[in-house]
Amino acid sequence: MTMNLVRAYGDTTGDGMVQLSFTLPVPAGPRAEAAAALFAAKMGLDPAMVVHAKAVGPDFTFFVVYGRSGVIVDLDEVEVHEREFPLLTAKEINLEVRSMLGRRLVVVGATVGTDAHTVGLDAILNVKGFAGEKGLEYYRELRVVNLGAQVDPAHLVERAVAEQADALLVSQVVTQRDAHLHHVRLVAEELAAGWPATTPRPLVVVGGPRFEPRMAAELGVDRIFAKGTTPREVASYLVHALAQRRVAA
Amino acid sequence: MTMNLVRAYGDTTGDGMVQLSFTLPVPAGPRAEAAAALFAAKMGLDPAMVVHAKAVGPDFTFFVVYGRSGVIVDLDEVEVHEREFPLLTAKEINLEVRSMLGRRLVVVGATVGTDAHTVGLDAILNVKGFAGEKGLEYYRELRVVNLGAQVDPAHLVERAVAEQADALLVSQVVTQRDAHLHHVRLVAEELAAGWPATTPRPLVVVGGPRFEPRMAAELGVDRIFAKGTTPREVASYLVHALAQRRVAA
Amino acid sequence: MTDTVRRNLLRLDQRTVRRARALAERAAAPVIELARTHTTTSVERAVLRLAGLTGADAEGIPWVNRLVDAVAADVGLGHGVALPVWHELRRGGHTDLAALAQKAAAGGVAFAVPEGRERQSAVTASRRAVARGIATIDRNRKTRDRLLRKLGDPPKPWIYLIVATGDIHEDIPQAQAAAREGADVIAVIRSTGQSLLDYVPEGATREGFAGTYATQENFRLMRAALDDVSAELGRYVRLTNYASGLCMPEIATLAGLERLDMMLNDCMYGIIFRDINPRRTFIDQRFSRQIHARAGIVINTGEDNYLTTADAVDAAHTVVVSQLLNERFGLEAGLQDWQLGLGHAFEINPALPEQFRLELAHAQLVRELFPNAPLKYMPPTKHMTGNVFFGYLLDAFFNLAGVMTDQSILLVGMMTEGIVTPFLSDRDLALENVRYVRDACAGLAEDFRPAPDGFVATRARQVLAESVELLERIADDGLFTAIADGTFGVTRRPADGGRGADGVVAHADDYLNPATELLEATA
Amino acid sequence: MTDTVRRNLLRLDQRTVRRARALAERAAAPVIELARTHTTTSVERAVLRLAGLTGADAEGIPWVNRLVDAVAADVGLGHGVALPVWHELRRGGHTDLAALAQKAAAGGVAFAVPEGRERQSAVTASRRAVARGIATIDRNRKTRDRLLRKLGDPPKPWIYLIVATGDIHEDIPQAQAAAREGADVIAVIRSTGQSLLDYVPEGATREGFAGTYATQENFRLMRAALDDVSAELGRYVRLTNYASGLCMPEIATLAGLERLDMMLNDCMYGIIFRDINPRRTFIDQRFSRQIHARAGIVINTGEDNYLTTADAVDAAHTVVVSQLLNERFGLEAGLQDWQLGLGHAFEINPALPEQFRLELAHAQLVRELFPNAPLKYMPPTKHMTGNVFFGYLLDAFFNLAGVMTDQSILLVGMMTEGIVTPFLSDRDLALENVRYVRDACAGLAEDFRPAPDGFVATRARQVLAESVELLERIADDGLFTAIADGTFGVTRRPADGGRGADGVVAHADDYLNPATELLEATA
Ligand code: B12
Ligand code: B12
Ligand SMILES: Cc1ncc(COP(=O)(O)O)c(C=O)c1O
Ligand SMILES: Cc1ncc(COP(=O)(O)O)c(C=O)c1O
Repeated sequence: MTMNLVRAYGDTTGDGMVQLSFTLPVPAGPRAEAAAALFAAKMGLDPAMVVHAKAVGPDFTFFVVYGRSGVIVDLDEVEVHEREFPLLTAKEINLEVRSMLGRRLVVVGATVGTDAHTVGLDAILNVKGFAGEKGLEYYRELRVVNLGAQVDPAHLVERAVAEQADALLVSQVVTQRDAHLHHVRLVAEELAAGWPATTPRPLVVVGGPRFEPRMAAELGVDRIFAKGTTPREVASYLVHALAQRRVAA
Repeated sequence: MTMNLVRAYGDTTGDGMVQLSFTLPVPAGPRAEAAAALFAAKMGLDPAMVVHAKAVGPDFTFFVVYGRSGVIVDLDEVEVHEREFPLLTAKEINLEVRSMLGRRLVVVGATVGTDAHTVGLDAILNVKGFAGEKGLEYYRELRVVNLGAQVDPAHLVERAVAEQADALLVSQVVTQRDAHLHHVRLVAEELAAGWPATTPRPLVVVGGPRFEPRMAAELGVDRIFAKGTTPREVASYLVHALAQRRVAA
Repeated sequence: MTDTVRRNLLRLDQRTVRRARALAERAAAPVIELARTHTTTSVERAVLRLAGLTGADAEGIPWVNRLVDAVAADVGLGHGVALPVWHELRRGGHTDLAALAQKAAAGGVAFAVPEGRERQSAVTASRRAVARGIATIDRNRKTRDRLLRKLGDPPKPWIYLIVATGDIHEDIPQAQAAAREGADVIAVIRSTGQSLLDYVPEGATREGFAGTYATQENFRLMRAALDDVSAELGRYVRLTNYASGLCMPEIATLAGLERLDMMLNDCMYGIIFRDINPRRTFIDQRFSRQIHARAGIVINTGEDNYLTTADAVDAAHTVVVSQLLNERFGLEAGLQDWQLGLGHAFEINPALPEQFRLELAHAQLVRELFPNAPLKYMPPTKHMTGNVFFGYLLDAFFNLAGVMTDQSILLVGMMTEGIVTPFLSDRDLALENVRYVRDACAGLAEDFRPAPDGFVATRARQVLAESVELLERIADDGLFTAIADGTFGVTRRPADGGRGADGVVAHADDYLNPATELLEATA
Repeated sequence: MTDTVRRNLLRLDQRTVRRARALAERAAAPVIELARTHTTTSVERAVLRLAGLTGADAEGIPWVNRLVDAVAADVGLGHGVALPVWHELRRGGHTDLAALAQKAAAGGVAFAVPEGRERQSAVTASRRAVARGIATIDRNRKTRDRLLRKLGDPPKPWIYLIVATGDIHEDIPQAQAAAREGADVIAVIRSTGQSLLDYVPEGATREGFAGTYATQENFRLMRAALDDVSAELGRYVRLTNYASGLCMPEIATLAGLERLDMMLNDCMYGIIFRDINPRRTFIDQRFSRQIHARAGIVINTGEDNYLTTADAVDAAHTVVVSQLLNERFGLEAGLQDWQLGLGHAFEINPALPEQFRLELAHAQLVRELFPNAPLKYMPPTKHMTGNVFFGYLLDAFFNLAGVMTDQSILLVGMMTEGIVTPFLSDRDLALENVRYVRDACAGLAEDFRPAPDGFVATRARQVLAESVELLERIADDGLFTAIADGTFGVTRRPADGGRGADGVVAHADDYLNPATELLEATA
């Protein structure tokens, strides 16, 4: 094993031990436990110890399993989504915007679709901010339009047109049945349909606790921010991405 | 999907959702989280959500992951270790022994090697018993010699020879570094070496909470009992197995 | 649990308590006056539902919406729908309300407001029709009482569990499983977005997001399934849904018609968390509570939600203020104390020193302020991280606080809060958690004796004092101003912003609402 | 935590308490007399260790064993090893003890018991040699005191964590990680089987089963690693091991020599749970405690173990009785109250109604009976199933009971108890659990006021009464009889059964033990 191959660690290097729990739609009993052991074996646990089995109603059984996983991760293989832009100070950001645009950068934010969670969006936008950092409203050179929650994607695009937005900030917290992906796709579609061909398209920045940042391209958006994002990261990104666009243009 | 193919059940049929936790020997940070996601992916979770990551000292990170497992278990494929003998009453057992042997059946029990746990063995042997059933000492036609804990395998075999044992009952509770398997193999070896060629070998019955009953042959013993075994099961098995031997002989 | 022991641990100053109630009454008065003199589209639709109008058009828009819209288009809603509708019903010789609605939707009817004897006929006919709906509600209440007597009412705290698959046919077995495992109350969470629909969907539904649509048929299916399991278990299992959002009055009505037992129903939740117009909400909540009062339904208010957007220590007094307001609005609408399931929550940051004792102080304060209310205590959500082990522990301390302060309804926390909608196994584990705490600590409340000037009592008194201070401001400046200022849940909602404002209509002089009349007559 | 509040909640009858202590003294007296008049192979080996003899032969058998065996073979052990050994050392012109031991092992020495002036020389020489070992112990004690002053002693309850990989080089990083996460005491669990070895292995070891061998070198390595981490953290992290089993006196000695801070050390554990001969154990424990007393080591007794084989409710009084006996034996051997880490445990079946309050009653009783002892409270093990979520919860209630009853040392429970030896992450999660309970409920003990005749106080008084009753029987019939009857841990151990009986030797008239002499002179 080179230094970069790692296995799970229970209490000894290389022991590969993991904990697993799941429910099978099988009535409790020896058959269910054997099925659970097989399930765990198929997940690569060998040995797999079914250490707890509990009937959940007449038709289901819940299991806790411990076992040794054969999985080896090559750390060199791991793709880390590294921040592709420098973190700037508020001062630098304001300066950049002024010198780049000669006007305030316009941000229109909303939680779209049926999602009514605004705390995350507000954490990024409101002056109050998040994790000790002030939100985008605090930046002199940013103009923030916060549309709140449960905004119809079409309405968001309309407002973005009206405000001549440089960036749309879309928040999505509910992920059940992939609601977040669905809503983000709707925004992308509405933007394609509703944005005037004459002006450059705004950046579409998406955020929420359960997003996978690597999915941006797939969803047709520019950048995805996940759990724990801070306002300064977002502001720094905006400046960086707009600058890049100018270079490209 | 036929009726016998099952997937894990989170809150909807077929959703395949499972919970997983493990530690990787990687310092906390984005790289560790990505490694955890890859680890989970390699265990077949897709999507895999790393919902918790916590540094454990400078060199390790603990993760909780939820995700959809592709594993499908065919219930027809599941091998259940079914009881291969009928459960008898104490009366039936005593009668069988008397008619079969014409004398009391001799059982010598011990926890062998470095293992000092006797509660499980005592649960099977002592009159007090387990789960409301009396232990083997209670059976008039069984003679029980309980050697207690931390018995040297060689000593166990010596005593078994001296007592003219029909069955050895070996308990093993400590499983770390496969201590239980190791100790059981020692008993099998000592028995092979130390038992007089002239008399039929006693049954070797092994028990303990973390045994896999299907491993009996591999360990060179006659039967393995796991978690939750009751004395009556053991007594019924003894009668059954001795009867089978007589038929075979 | 001896009540004498439980109810006076904090030595609250009863004069302060009385003053707080008087201030709440003063603050609520102008809002009640508003609600008495206005109606909304949803109130009017509820009247039609009581009169038995069901079903929807091909696009799924209910006939009640079609009919109310048609009336509004012709004569406005200031007179209420009853007069024009029953007038037209007789005049046009329509077979029934459904036929009328269809015709009206097709544009084939011109509504008018009857006067004189025609008015009298319309009044009588509409009263008779609506009375049938109310009779159904009364029957349901009797059925519930009978079942409670026959099957037995579980002791408090009631264990309250959520199902939220989005599919009524997955919800049902999950709810039954939960009941078998010990749930006393089942809540079917609604699909995201339903609260902003200005109509109630129809039929059995399988496509909700993170919740299942509230429909009359879903109500019926679930109540029937729980009746089965109640009989099986020999314990009446209650059913809850949400009389909240733009259709609050109608959903309350459907709850009464289908024998739901409790309803989420808050005087301000829709305003703050759904950006519904404040006036709309205050008018709707009054009607819905009159229905709940009649139906013997326990309401659950939503103060717990404030602590998800505001800090649970800083904003503790806003919870108490809102509870006093909800109490006042509820009593005025005819609810009894035993129907006031005032909400609060265990949402203090677990990293705060003495967090658990602070929670005890808050919970005990609410218990002593509202000794006869079936308080609903909500588990931690905001500080549930993805660490399911720690989450399970935090839920246990929530359960413990609930048991130690004699809460009435415990919403059972889920270790996957913050991750996914609850798994079947989460619910099972959560019940194991509650059961342990409830049984192992059964009498622990007896041993809980905060010192008169100790940490717990001092904190409780401080929260009460802050509540009185805030109520003074509200009584002076008006509740609408307070809401606009972001007092509740640090969310600002101006009085004339928000959704559904156009559904608010002032009563004309001849406004008639046969439902309100009947409900107020007997209240 | 105000002591006045904590120490008299149960209103125990102080006369009953005094009577219990008097009975324990009576029951212990004949056993102490036995220990004063007998020695064991391990006691004699410990003398040689104090005199500086280390190392082992090619098979790993320590020179101390070789030398004691050689002496025993020639002249028996009734005179102690000191006389024949130092006599021979001078007479034979051996360079040192090690050289002598090697020669003796090879059969090249014939030992004799010196008399008259020769005896006097041997006495003086052996005293001088042993005094050096004791001086090391004294120095270590001073070092500990200095480090405690310099780095600071953590407040109670001390968080006690176990490492048990079997490999000292895996144990060290795990112990350091645990310390960084908040552990105040690290216990290195021993390999299964070590307690029955009649010698102490040598050197750093990597091959234990479910625990790591207790060796002088392992002690040294771990203490050094913890000194590093203590300096890093600015908090002195204590180290614990097991002075238990057939080598109890020697391991105690090694602990003193390597500055361990606490030791598992019980007067009966080896008898009951390792089937060690009762006399052997009682003799060994007295010597080991004299060492511990001198070394300023806190002992931890093992009453918690009884509740793994006996029922925690039925046998609650056997725990108290054993604690009183351990206290008596300890004080007689020179230990101070602050060194008596009496053990007890949270082992009541969680399915039992009021389980938690019963645990509170037991824990508070022990707290009040031994107000100045650093009580060691053990987490649930027997009722830990494979349900790690529930296990995590049960551990939290254990922590809570610990905090509410002011226990001094909390052994931190692991959710994988009953499954595997603790994972690195288990320990981390367990510490998160303790931290939450300790901080969030910091002052909760103040609010815990069991009613004088309530459930908790009544139960505590009942256990005390049963303890007195049992002590009466033991004082009358003898402790050996009680042990043979299965009084403790429902395990019967006859006085002359068990391992190591052949290592017990009655003192001859001229018996000399320079260590005991020195230890008793200053005790
Ligand atoms: C607060 C809360 C509420 C409040 C919301 C109040 C409000 N005004 O927002 C109330 C009580 C109203 C509520 C209601 C519901 N909720 Co809710 N709620 C939560 C809760 C407890 C906390 C969420 C939160 O505020 N987090 C704090 C913020 C700061 O974090 P964040 O959102 O992750 O934001 C950060 C990043 O993600 C990122 N980010 C977020 N958005 C954006 C946008 C951009 C552009 C960028 C750059 C970054 C960014 O930056 C932020 C700062 O770092 C969570 C559970 C939990 N513990 O997480 C459940 C949760 C989100 N709710 C949930 C549900 C299901 C609901 C309901 C649908 C339940 C129902 N059917 O009744 C309702 C209805 C809401 C609806 N229609 O959407 C589920 C969602 C499940 C899922 N994953 O699908 C959760 C996870 C709870 C659960 N069941 O486990 N909820
Ligand atoms: C009680 C106990 C002790 C007691 C033992 C007292 C005694 N006289 O037995 C004491 C306190 C002394 C003890 C000590 C130690 N213990 Co211990 N102990 C336990 C505990 C809490 C319960 C075990 C028990 O009694 N179960 C109840 C019985 C009835 O169940 P059972 O053994 O499974 O037996 C049933 C079946 O398995 C079967 N069965 C068992 N044997 C046999 C034999 C036959 C022939 C048959 C047919 C059936 C059968 O039938 C029984 C009835 O159904 C477990 C944790 C747990 N919750 O399980 C740890 C546990 C077993 N101990 C453990 C350890 C590591 C130790 C120590 C080694 C720790 C140390 N280093 O100091 C020590 C030393 C012991 C040693 N040298 O072996 C670990 C083992 C880890 C592993 N899997 O490897 C456990 C799992 C705890 C943990 N860390 O999680 N322990
Ligand atoms: C009073 C009240 N209504 C409704 C809801 C649910 O939200 P929705 O309006 O989306 O159904 C809640 C939140 O739990 C609530 O407390
Ligand atoms: C006093 C005492 N000694 C020793 C042990 C450990 O057992 P062993 O003797 O196998 O090291 C224990 C159990 O934890 C104990 O309580």
